[in-house]
Amino acid sequence: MTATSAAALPVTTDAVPVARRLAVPLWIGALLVILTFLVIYPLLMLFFGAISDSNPVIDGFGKFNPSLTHFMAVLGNENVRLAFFNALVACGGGTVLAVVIGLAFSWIVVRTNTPFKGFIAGASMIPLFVPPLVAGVAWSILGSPKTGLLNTVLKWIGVDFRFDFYSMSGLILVFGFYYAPYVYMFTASALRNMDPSLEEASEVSGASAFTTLFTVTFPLIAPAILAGSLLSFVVMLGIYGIPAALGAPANISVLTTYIFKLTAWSPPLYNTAAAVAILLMVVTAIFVWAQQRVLSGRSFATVAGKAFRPRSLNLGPWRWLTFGLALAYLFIVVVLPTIALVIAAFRRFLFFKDFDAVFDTKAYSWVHFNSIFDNPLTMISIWNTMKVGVITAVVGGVLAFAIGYTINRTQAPGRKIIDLLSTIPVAIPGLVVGVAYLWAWIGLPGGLYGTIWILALAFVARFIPDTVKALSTSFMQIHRELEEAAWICGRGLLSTIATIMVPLARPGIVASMTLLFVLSVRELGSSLFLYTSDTTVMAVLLLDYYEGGNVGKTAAFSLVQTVILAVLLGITTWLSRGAAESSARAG
Amino acid sequence: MSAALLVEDLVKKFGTGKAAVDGVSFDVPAGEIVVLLGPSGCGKTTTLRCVAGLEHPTVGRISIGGRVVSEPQRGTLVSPRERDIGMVFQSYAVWPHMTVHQNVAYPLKYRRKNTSGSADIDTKVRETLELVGLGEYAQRPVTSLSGGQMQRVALARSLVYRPQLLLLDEPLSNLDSKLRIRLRDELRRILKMTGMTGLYVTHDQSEAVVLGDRIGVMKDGKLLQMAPPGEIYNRPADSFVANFTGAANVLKGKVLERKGEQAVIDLGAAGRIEAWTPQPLVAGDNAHVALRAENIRLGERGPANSFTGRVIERRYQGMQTIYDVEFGGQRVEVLELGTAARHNDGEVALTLPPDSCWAYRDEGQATVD
Amino acid sequence: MSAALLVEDLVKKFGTGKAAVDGVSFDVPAGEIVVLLGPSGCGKTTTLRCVAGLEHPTVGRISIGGRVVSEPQRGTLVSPRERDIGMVFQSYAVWPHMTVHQNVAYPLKYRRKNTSGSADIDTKVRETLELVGLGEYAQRPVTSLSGGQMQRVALARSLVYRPQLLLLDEPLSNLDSKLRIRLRDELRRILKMTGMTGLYVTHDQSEAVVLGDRIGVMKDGKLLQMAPPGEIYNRPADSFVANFTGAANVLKGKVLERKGEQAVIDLGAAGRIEAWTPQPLVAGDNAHVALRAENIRLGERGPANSFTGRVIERRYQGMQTIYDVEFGGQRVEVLELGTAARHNDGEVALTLPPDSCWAYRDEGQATVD
Amino acid sequence: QQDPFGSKELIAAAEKEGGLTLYTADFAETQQEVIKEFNKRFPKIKVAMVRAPGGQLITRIKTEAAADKLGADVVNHSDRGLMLEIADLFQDYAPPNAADYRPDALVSPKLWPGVTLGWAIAYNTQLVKNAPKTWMDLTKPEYKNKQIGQVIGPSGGTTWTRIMFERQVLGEDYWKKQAELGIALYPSGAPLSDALVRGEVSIAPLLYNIIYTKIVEGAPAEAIFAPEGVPIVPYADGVTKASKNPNAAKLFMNWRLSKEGQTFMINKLGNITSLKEPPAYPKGWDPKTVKVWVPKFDEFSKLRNSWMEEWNKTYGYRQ
Ligand SMILES: Nc1ncnc2c1ncn2[C@@H]1O[C@H](COP(=O)(O)OP(=O)(O)OP(=O)(O)O)[C@@H](O)[C@H]1O
Ligand SMILES: Nc1ncnc2c1ncn2[C@@H]1O[C@H](COP(=O)(O)OP(=O)(O)OP(=O)(O)O)[C@@H](O)[C@H]1O
Ligand SMILES: [Mg+2]
Ligand SMILES: [Mg+2]
Repeated sequence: MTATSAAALPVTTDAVPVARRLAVPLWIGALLVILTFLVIYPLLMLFFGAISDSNPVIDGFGKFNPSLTHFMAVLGNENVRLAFFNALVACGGGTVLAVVIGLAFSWIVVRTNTPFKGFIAGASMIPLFVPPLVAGVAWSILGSPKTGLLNTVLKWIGVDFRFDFYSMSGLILVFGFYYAPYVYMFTASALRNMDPSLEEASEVSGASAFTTLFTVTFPLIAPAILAGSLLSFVVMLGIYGIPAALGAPANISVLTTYIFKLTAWSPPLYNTAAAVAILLMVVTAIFVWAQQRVLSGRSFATVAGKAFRPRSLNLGPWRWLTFGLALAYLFIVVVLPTIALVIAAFRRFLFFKDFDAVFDTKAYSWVHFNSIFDNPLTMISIWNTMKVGVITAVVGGVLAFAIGYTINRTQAPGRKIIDLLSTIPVAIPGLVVGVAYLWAWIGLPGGLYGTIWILALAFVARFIPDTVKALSTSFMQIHRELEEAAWICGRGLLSTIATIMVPLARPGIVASMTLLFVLSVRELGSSLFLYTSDTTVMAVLLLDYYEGGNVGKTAAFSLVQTVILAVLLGITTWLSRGAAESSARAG
Repeated sequence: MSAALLVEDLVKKFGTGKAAVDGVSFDVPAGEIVVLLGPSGCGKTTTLRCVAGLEHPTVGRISIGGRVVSEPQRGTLVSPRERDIGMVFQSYAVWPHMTVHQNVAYPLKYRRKNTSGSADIDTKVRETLELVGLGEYAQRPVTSLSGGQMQRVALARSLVYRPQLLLLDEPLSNLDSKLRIRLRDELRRILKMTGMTGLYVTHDQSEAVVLGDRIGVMKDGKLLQMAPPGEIYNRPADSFVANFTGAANVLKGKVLERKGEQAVIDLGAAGRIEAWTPQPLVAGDNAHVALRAENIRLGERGPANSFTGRVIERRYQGMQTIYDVEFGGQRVEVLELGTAARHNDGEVALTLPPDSCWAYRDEGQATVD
Repeated sequence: MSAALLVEDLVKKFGTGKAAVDGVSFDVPAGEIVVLLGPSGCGKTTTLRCVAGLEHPTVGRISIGGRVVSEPQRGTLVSPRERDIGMVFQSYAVWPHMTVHQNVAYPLKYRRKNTSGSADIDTKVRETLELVGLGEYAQRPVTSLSGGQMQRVALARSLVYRPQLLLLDEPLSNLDSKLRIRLRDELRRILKMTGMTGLYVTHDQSEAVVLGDRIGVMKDGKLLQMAPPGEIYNRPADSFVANFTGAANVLKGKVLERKGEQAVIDLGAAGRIEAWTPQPLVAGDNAHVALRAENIRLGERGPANSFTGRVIERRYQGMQTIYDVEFGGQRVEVLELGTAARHNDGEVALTLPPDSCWAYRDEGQATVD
Repeated sequence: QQDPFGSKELIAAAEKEGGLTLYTADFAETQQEVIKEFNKRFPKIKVAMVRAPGGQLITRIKTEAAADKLGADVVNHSDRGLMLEIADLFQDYAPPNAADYRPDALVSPKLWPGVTLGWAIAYNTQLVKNAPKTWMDLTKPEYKNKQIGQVIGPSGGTTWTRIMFERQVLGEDYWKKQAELGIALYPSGAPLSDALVRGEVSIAPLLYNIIYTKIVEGAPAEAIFAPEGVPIVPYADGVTKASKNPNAAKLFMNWRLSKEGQTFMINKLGNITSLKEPPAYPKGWDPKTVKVWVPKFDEFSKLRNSWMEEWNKTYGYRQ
């Protein structure tokens, strides 16, 4: 191998093996095929439905006669416009509140010495795991103007004020409370990655802590704030359960409840629903585009090249105030609704003559739980839900890893398209996804329809954006050169991923798989069309109880679901603790 | 406009571990520049941040311009924004979402005392930007600047309100050597021109020497010596200071006798050597003699400490050449300036001027990492 | 075990912009160390990454040990793992989830050629860790090491499988100056001991001089000169190289005559000066003469280029003193070694040895940032 | 003598098939009860169930059928109009006691009223002092300000039957008079019944079976059948052509339509029946005073769109 003069040596050229040269196009092709199957094809079905009178499955494409009547009908219908307006107000207001709460939380957790920060950080993510329908039901039990528990309490202590959560402001409050964690996720990591000396420079310049917050801190993490608020806005746009429970009694309809109505009326108007759904997607797309416009051309890279020490502000006695605020939030979003659910689940009937009736022990019993576990479907649905959850978490986790890696870590052509395709589903409401998948996949040869897998695949498609985004952030924290060093050491791409990326990204992977699991357990909209008698899942059963007008059973079943989730989450947290510790060393 | 800084018995403990700063006392008269020098982790940054008020001292008193700003024993603690100080951070910490002008105008806008009009602010910002040579860059976003320009923005931002005291935390450590040299000279020029009091932290001795009126050498949270550069270099108080400031050669021997601050040390086969000593050595003590590579005269035979050695290796380093010379079993590095080597391998005369040889008691910690 | 590297007409474009590397050709004979030196953004890292195969060149041919590893025109592209190279990254890139031993053993475990047993692997890892002085740290998690120790782990990892070629990308830039000097000497020692071919990237000229058998100076993606350090310093090919390698003094004048590579230049009031020139200057050209501060002899009157000047300022810099000297309207910096100043303000003789004066055509780009 | 549920061969064949799948738009729990009762007699036949709201169920059936993957053996659906549209999907079927059924409860000879529901007036006993006795009472000013709750007109066939009855029997201006009181609107009967029990509304026209089980369990509610008439909603149930378990499906239908099945549903679930001679009556049903009202099917379809629009306008329901 020793060479004397490089120039004098004869040149030998090795041809690159064909297989390796084709690897990248094959890989990208495979991802594109998967995404086409999961996203594009169902969307096309939806689109065909929206611009024609026909059901693409029933009538076939032969009878497809395009007409814009649905769009025209939708655009011309003042009720759609009203629902649209309501949706914008409710979700806009909710987003503003979510940003306020989320920002406050990330500041408290990242930048202050508030006691029990770890606990606060963990607990503040709980709302993410509460199915919207359960949240809506719980808040209607608490905040109904006539019979709400809160109002019963107020009446009892003799205060004249009454809460009315059956209103636009009620919707905004509940939206804001439950979707603050989305904002928190983004802003907390941005704050953590910001060099604290940027803030210290402002303090030394003579600005007060408050001025610093608004002139330096928030402007600097603006991209994260924007991204978080956009995501929470879009997710709120697609939520059905909360406006169904709180908006319907006040006759406030938003786009999702409107879509649900269209599909639930007889005869159902799916083509119109598809048109409204497309409208929803267009709105979402506009917001995403606007966000990218605002951010493009502005560089927010904080200048630091060296590692910095995290800074925590010593609040002195004020830290008990921030602690109190955090507790108040947790009380509102976790404790109160849980109390409401527990009362509802154990009480035969949710009728309170006055506040004393709450403590009437005779009114409490296990009947709802008994009848739930009497129902043979309950155990089937729990079992199915676990299966679907695991399949979704594993398949979705692997796919999200593949996509996230391709987008963030390679220069492969076509990765932009993959990025786009994997973002689209965020904009489609679950109910519509269900129809789209039904239309798209029922006709496929093979036994997909009627199995657990079709549910799992629909969930994978639906939650791929959330998972890819969550994983991407943990990829970005791993320095590129760690991977390149392994290549240089003679390892191929796959083994590098296995020995370097996976161990280092483990906390992120565990977190996103947990997220997937939880989301698929609580997902209702897309299940409704795809489950069969053998594949009933908990969410469907929950809706059955809700639609059966049985708040007691609904609450009892919600509690069962919550307990199962809590146990599983406990296990994964315990599992990922080891990972977190090893990553702390990595930091 | 400029104010004296007085630090007395400063102690700062993080958690339960060893104190990061452990009883440091020094003063900086108004208008003077003091540099804190020391290896990584010795507590320089912590000291500076205590002075700024960004870190709360555990014990000790800090006064700026005669006013006590921090004395935990009495519960006194003035917040950073009320100390009237300027600070240049190691990472510059210029705000990437603002233009150069906005960055520099920021302190003026948000300080309580300067309630000057916006025209006034403009004038001040312009003047300060001229001072640091960025007059034409006012409207640029800071992110489009080079590292050196950003550093000047950070400097301008801390100068614009004419604070009593300027604190600088390794502001040059991220730059390449050419830029570093230019900015360090400029920094001293600007500081002296504005007559500000300065406290500068670095671990680079050449920076310390150029910038400081006095240099304080720190180790493990303690201030070992504080003196003008010449004294630090020519009369280091102990072997750590000597070694850290570049006395790379160590000769081991035994003290033969001592007269005043002068000692004669037996180097074994090599013979005797005369050295200056700041410590009360007595005959028979193990001692080591530290001396700087550039103070050894090669090819010269002086009146004292003159030896004959052999050049073992020559290393050419661009503007200088390093010779490894052996004499009587001792091995020293010698540095000579110029781009061409002047001595060949083989026998050579060498003189170790007694004034630049310092003897210390051998405590077995001759080297620094 | 070591292999020659040949880079021919390498071009690398990112997107549609200017080429980051623009037609660079050089070779590194087996066992030699070549250093690429240049200011930030000149394309050093990109060149190195092309050699490693981490970046795909746009045009050009790269051969390692006679085997073409990259030739885009013919579609040849050998993946990094098949190039048999070692690389030390600027960020070290040690894997935080492994111990020191696991980090170093990694390349051995997964390399196809070394299908050695695990006992054999252990031996090799131990040897290499001894070599870099980390023998006792094998079982420590890497995250518990200091910066310098991590750097040595990275080095050990790239040495353990004895690659043909070692690539190093500013591996010392994150360290403080004392540690940097120590590691740089150690690095050269280890490289020479193992007889490896090395390509080293830096923007620090003192590092380049100490480490490199040859130095290549880059600017804007182009290789300006590649030569041994002495030649780079004593015969820089153009004014950028001269300036970047530390010729801080520039005298402006007009060419009077030229004989061979020798030119006589009129400096106006100061008189005439003889200088060496690598460029075909003709009488009447505007020229500037670059020369290094340490090559000017103060207080000496040599046979040629001898002037009388005035010391305007003295700056004491620890182990050296800088004098600003004025003569005939020209101003030069002079550097003199030693910890005590030898000349006072006022008249002084100075000699500018013709060999160390280099004249270039004045293209209005005398300074480098 | 023939078994009331079918021939011996049918039962044997059904038991050999061992199971069937029921698609229903009725409440899941109610149908669970029916299935349980059925299994008391035929324990070897497992009944699997898919439940979805009416409109969504129809879409599913249509789509599955088009893809040749219809999973249902028996479909149980409340909207006779929608079921008639897809009557093609069902096979010819008649129960052994076919002749006992009212002809006006059938829209097609293939589709049978396995379930028949009737509208009652329910009220919360803790909140209403002066309980309503007739449909006309629901226009009385004393019940104003959202004390009365109602299911929205377009929610489906059952509600459409009620509001058709209101207009045809109680008078052209009944809607208007009632709407002026201020009515709380609910998307479907179930949440409305729940709201009634919780006290969100005090009075509501409800399908008797929804409130019946709650009353039995002890909820603070009561329901009466009004003398002006009880609008009844016969379901349209059928056996699909695609059925893989046709015998089990027929046996299941036979049992539901049998006297035994209908009696069970009346007594335990609060249903009514479409049998000409009801084998039993629900509590509070006086066969002498209470008249059954069945909509004429041609009007049921013809009037629907225009009347619905009017209803929406009158009650201020934004579609
Ligand atoms: N916030 C902190 N929490 C715990 N320990 C700290 C903290 N800040 C500093 N220390 C410790 O105090 C000691 C001194 O740190 P300091 O930052 O002052 O060193 P330094 O002299 O500035 O070093 P360098 O040259 O590396 O910046 C170190 O051992 C460090 O680990
Ligand atoms: N991935 C990339 N995409 C686009 N431009 C790039 C990329 N990598 C490098 N460049 C550009 O190519 C040029 C050369 O970059 P390179 O990293 O090789 O510089 P360098 O000499 O290593 O500088 P430094 O000393 O700052 O590390 C720079 O202008 C840089 O902006
Ligand atoms: Mg520091
Ligand atoms: Mg680089």
